[in-house]
Amino acid sequence: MPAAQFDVRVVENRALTGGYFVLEFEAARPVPIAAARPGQFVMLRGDWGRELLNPRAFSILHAPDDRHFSILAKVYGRGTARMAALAPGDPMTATAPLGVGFPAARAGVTQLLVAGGVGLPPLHLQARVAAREVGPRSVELLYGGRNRDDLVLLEDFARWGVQTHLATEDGSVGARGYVTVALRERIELARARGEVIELLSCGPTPMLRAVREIGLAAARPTYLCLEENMACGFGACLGCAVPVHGPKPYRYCCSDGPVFDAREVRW
Amino acid sequence: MPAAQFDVRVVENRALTGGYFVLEFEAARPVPIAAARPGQFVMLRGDWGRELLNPRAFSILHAPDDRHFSILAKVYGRGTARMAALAPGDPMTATAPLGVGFPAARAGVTQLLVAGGVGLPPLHLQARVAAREVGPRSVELLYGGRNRDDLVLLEDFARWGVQTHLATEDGSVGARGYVTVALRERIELARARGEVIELLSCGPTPMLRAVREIGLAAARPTYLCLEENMACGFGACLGCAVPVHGPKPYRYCCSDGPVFDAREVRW
Amino acid sequence: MNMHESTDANSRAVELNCSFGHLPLKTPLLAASGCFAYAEPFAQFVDLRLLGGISTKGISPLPRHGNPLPRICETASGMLNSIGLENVGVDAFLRDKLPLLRELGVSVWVNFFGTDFETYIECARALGGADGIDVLEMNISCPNIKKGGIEFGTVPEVAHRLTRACVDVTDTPIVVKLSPNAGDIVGMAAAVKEAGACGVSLINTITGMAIDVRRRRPRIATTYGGLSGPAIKPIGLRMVHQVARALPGFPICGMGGILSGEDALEYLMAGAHCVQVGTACFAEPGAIVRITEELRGLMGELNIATVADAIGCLEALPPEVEYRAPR
Amino acid sequence: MNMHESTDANSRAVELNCSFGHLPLKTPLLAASGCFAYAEPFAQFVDLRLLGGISTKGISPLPRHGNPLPRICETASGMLNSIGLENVGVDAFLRDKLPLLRELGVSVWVNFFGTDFETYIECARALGGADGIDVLEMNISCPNIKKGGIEFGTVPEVAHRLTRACVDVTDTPIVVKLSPNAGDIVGMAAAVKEAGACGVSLINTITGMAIDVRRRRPRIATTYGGLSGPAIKPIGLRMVHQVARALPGFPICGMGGILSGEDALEYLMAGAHCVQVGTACFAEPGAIVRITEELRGLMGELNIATVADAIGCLEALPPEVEYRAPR
Ligand SMILES: Cc1cc2nc3c(=O)[nH]c(=O)nc-3n(C[C@H](O)[C@H](O)[C@H](O)COP(=O)(O)OP(=O)(O)OC[C@H]3O[C@@H](n4cnc5c(N)ncnc54)[C@H](O)[C@@H]3O)c2cc1C
Ligand SMILES: Cc1cc2nc3c(=O)[nH]c(=O)nc-3n(C[C@H](O)[C@H](O)[C@H](O)COP(=O)(O)OP(=O)(O)OC[C@H]3O[C@@H](n4cnc5c(N)ncnc54)[C@H](O)[C@@H]3O)c2cc1C
Ligand SMILES: Cc1cc2nc3c(=O)[nH]c(=O)nc-3n(C[C@H](O)[C@H](O)[C@H](O)COP(=O)(O)O)c2cc1C
Ligand SMILES: Cc1cc2nc3c(=O)[nH]c(=O)nc-3n(C[C@H](O)[C@H](O)[C@H](O)COP(=O)(O)O)c2cc1C
Ligand code: FES
Ligand code: FES
Repeated sequence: MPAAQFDVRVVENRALTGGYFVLEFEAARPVPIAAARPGQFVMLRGDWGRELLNPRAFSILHAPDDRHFSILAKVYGRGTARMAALAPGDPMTATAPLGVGFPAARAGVTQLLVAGGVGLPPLHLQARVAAREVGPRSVELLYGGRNRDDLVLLEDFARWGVQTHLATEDGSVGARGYVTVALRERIELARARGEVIELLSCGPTPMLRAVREIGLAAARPTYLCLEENMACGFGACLGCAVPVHGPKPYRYCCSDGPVFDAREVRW
Repeated sequence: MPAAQFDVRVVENRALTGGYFVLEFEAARPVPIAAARPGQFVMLRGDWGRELLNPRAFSILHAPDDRHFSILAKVYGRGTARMAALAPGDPMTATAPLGVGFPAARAGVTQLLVAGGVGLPPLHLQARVAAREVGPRSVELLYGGRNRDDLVLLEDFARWGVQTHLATEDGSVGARGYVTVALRERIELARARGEVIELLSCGPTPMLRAVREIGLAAARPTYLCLEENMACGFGACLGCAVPVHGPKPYRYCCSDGPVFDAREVRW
Repeated sequence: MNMHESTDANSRAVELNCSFGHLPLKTPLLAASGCFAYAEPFAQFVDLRLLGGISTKGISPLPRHGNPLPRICETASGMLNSIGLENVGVDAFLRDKLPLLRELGVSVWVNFFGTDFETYIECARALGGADGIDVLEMNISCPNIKKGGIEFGTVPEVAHRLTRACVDVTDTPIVVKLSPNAGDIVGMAAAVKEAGACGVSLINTITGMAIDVRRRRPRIATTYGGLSGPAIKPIGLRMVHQVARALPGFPICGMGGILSGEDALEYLMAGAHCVQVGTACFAEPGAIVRITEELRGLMGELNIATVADAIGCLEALPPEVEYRAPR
Repeated sequence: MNMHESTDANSRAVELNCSFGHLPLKTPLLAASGCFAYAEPFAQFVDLRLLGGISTKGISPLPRHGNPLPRICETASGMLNSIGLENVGVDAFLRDKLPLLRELGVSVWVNFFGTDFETYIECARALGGADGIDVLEMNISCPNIKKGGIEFGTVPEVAHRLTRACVDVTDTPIVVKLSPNAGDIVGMAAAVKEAGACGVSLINTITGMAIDVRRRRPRIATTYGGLSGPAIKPIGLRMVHQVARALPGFPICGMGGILSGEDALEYLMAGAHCVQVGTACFAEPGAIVRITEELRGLMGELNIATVADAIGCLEALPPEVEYRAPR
């Protein structure tokens, strides 16, 4: 599925708790985005003049049809700061859909979706699609944050009937501590039950490293959605190298990933 | 009167004909701007990030009190394009009042205010002050543009009782042709009447060059409000040199001017 | 005076056909090396036949895997990269990549480099023999390879010897891509011209650095990277102008920070015969096609009928009225 | 990880007192030469005693009138200037300008230059004798003076001789301001160190150019001007880091594109002992005071108690897990 570059306009900028916001966009023309897989992403750039040259990568949160999509973001630096201030009607340019997403949910396997921070969107989309196509029990969300405000869009999972395991560092909701504690417990449970599981994770790099080790130690299929600095998003700059084991020492976050098999990642 | 650097917010952005717009600002604190002389200017910079480093110079159109002032502008390049899009509440930073303005109107002298394009503001302010302090007949406006839409804020001059001579290149209002034709006629008339006159001019450089020659040829005091590229506006960068005759080959548009005696200017 | 609209009538009359020395170009706008890969990733976004030409990612005799990450970061109006000249190597290039390029009907510039004299020559020989390559663009300014590389790009005598050695092994015209890190860009250009280069490309990236103060680390794994983008345009323009003035008629391919038709025209006026667009292609894969249309429109507006009319047409500012100090 | 708030408690504990070689500084933030005139125009906007120091507009033995206009233009994240080293000359400086500076209680750096060996020496001697000058900052990188000037700033041996000659005629410490146009910045720094300079300032502006395509003219009357501002920060940082690594302990005053406390800290971490802020002062006359407070806040947040702790504290990135190619 080739990607396209196209103009979009903001339809809505919805503030959530914890500084998160959801941006909904409308494309100026139909684009092949509705079929985007969870983990695939869009490169977005605003009317930023010459100071900020490069577009920013955002996982596709949802693309209901070939003219609409949304993302979930949080202010990190200069680009996201400008995006947080966007209002309906404001223009951006987009390149999408890019990258290779997570393996699809399927009957007989429980996918444990381990999310942290702005890593939620691909797993949110994975849950949405899985609930619809395979059934809500094919996925479970394990979701960690610093506090209650960090955990957003939970109502969607409830609506889809997807089970959630929450963890906060301050204990304000769910288990106190890191989400990886919940993950270990869930893997134990699966082992005890003889359940077939896979790990799908997206979030801050320290969390992904931990998930990777847990997944490898438990010898369970583990997929990580990685973030690297990107200039292009479609394999042109070779900037987004990911160190891997394999025939070559690097593969590319944007075109070979962002989802990689944990065994492959050279961490 | 020392200048100050201060924060301002847009109170109103009023579109006029011909692409001109008036921006009204409110300062965050009282600043010594109400006493600004016509020709004095303000350096303005918006929230422009690192791409556009330098502030832009604008003549003070009006400063009713020590918290408020307005400017008249037109889109020229990147900075003014961003300013045209400003909305009430938007912040900028200002440095003002800067420079040396026009000589004040006084009884017994008729000041001919020769304006073109964005050169109107200092002469508009000169007329406002003169009408109030000396009487509306102490000044007359000679104002040229390409067409009717280029001539703005005429209603103010009417209100103050200041006589106006208009000229447009397409003849859509006033005399057809350049304002300098009207100027020559007015000087002739003054000569015939034995009237004491001075020329005060601000506008595009070709116009100023013509006004300078006319004024020098007629041996009438002639003051030109010049524009030069400015980085600072207060005598620090030495970027805004104006070639002059005199003890030194250059003086500074921002601190010695922007108003210069036409005899001094080395054109 | 800015922000003019282009007049359609005038721009239809504009002719973008041009030439770089003896080499014909459909337009003066090429894709810059390292910023267009081997063109494939762009095919989904634009009609590649609309380009004037494509300079490939730099090719070395053997495949290279590139540098550790992070490899790129953004700076004010620019970016740093330290890709490490990763490439598929000559053999894979000729086998897997060249065929697509050859079919496009645009000027194919194969950027290449070695790590020492022998590998440079080896590369020039291997590529020079291949069909469908219009120019060998010899990159002597690899800020990101460690071994000795610096001298090739900064010492005129060394550049001369290297160029001569490569020119000797192939009939394909060699354009030498110069480094802005050289203290004397004119000396470098003169040296490679003398050695038989058919032109020069300038500028490559400028060595730079950025620091993440929170982590107390460089933002690029190799500490230094190459700066590209609008930030360096004034430097690129200056170097093009210096070389154009010093070596009249010697073909120059200008680059550095081109984002618009106006930027491209600045380079032509400074004396470039054609230009390359690099960093702009990342944010906007269709950038070169847009820039081509902008250039056409702007030339029409300014009544510049052909690219040749634009090249080096810069005039000096009129002198000031003379100052006489008062006695 | 960006956009942190500073914690007030930490930043109160931060000590900005520092030193440049033997020279004490109240803060590491100085005003850059040519961007602060002789300080007077700034007195209306800020309390000048809050600065770490002030480097004056470059002084020559005789007054200079500067270049024709236009002298400045804006570029992406930068500006070009060709002021032409206009200044009041040594005599008027000592008589009219130095007294104000002396009273401020900040470090006074007098930037100076000549047009040949003799005038450099003459200038150093005349200024060196004066009371209230802490540093003579010798500008050997005048992109805007024609005569010979280039060699002083780009050939290490010439810079060595010039520095030695000036050091010999004064007891006031001489800091040599280097040009980024030099191909070998480390060689230049080593040469002037060897010649007795007590430190180096880097970087001066980079020669650049911009073209007004509508008028077909350069945007600067002298065609070329000096590029400053955030655009050049990556280059300034790289050069500071290179010199700091090559000449450990040798005092460096870093500059180029500093607009924020974070920018200043980048320079310190790269190895600068103090920094100068130039272009930023034009848009915001109070920039240095703001940057000082930002630096204090940021150091507090990062638990860097003193400037000395920040200097050169950059660490390399941890190595990657080793790759083993499959057999
Ligand atoms: C495949 C992918 C998917 C992503 N999905 C999301 C998402 O759904 N929601 C969200 O909020 N964020 C997401 N990110 C991270 C997001 O791209 C960065 O937070 C954003 O680029 C930061 O930009 P900035 O201008 O605010 O920060 P700045 O610090 O100004 O960014 C400067 C530069 O660094 C790069 N950069 C900085 N941080 C990152 C990062 N963490 N990852 C990649 N590049 C970075 C930017 O691309 C930019 O070029 C994703 C990143 C990747 C690679
Ligand atoms: C004393 C003075 C008073 C002025 N008063 C007014 C006014 O009342 N209304 C108005 O609309 N304009 C006025 N101008 C002109 C105004 O400053 C420029 O139009 C404006 O700077 C253009 O900025 P830009 O970003 O749109 O253009 P750009 O082309 O992006 O500007 C780039 C740079 O060039 C400089 N520059 C460009 N054009 C001019 C110019 N004509 N004069 C000076 N610097 C320029 C800018 O300062 C900036 O640094 C005045 C200029 C001066 C010097
Ligand atoms: C990511 C990246 C990779 C590059 N790789 C090469 C290369 O392999 N060979 C080369 O000669 N130049 C390379 N360059 C330099 C560009 O071709 C060009 O000279 C430079 O980026 C300036 O142009 P720009 O500002 O339009 O990007 C690379 C530049 C970038 C940004
Ligand atoms: C308008 C202007 C004038 C300058 N004049 C001098 C000078 O007289 N002597 C000097 O050594 N450097 C001079 N410089 C260079 C600055 O001191 C400084 O090295 C350079 O601008 C980089 O810093 P910045 O990016 O913070 O401006 C000048 C810079 C500018 C912008
Ligand atoms: S972001 Fe450019 S290759 Fe991946
Ligand atoms: S604008 Fe800086 S001195 Fe006039």
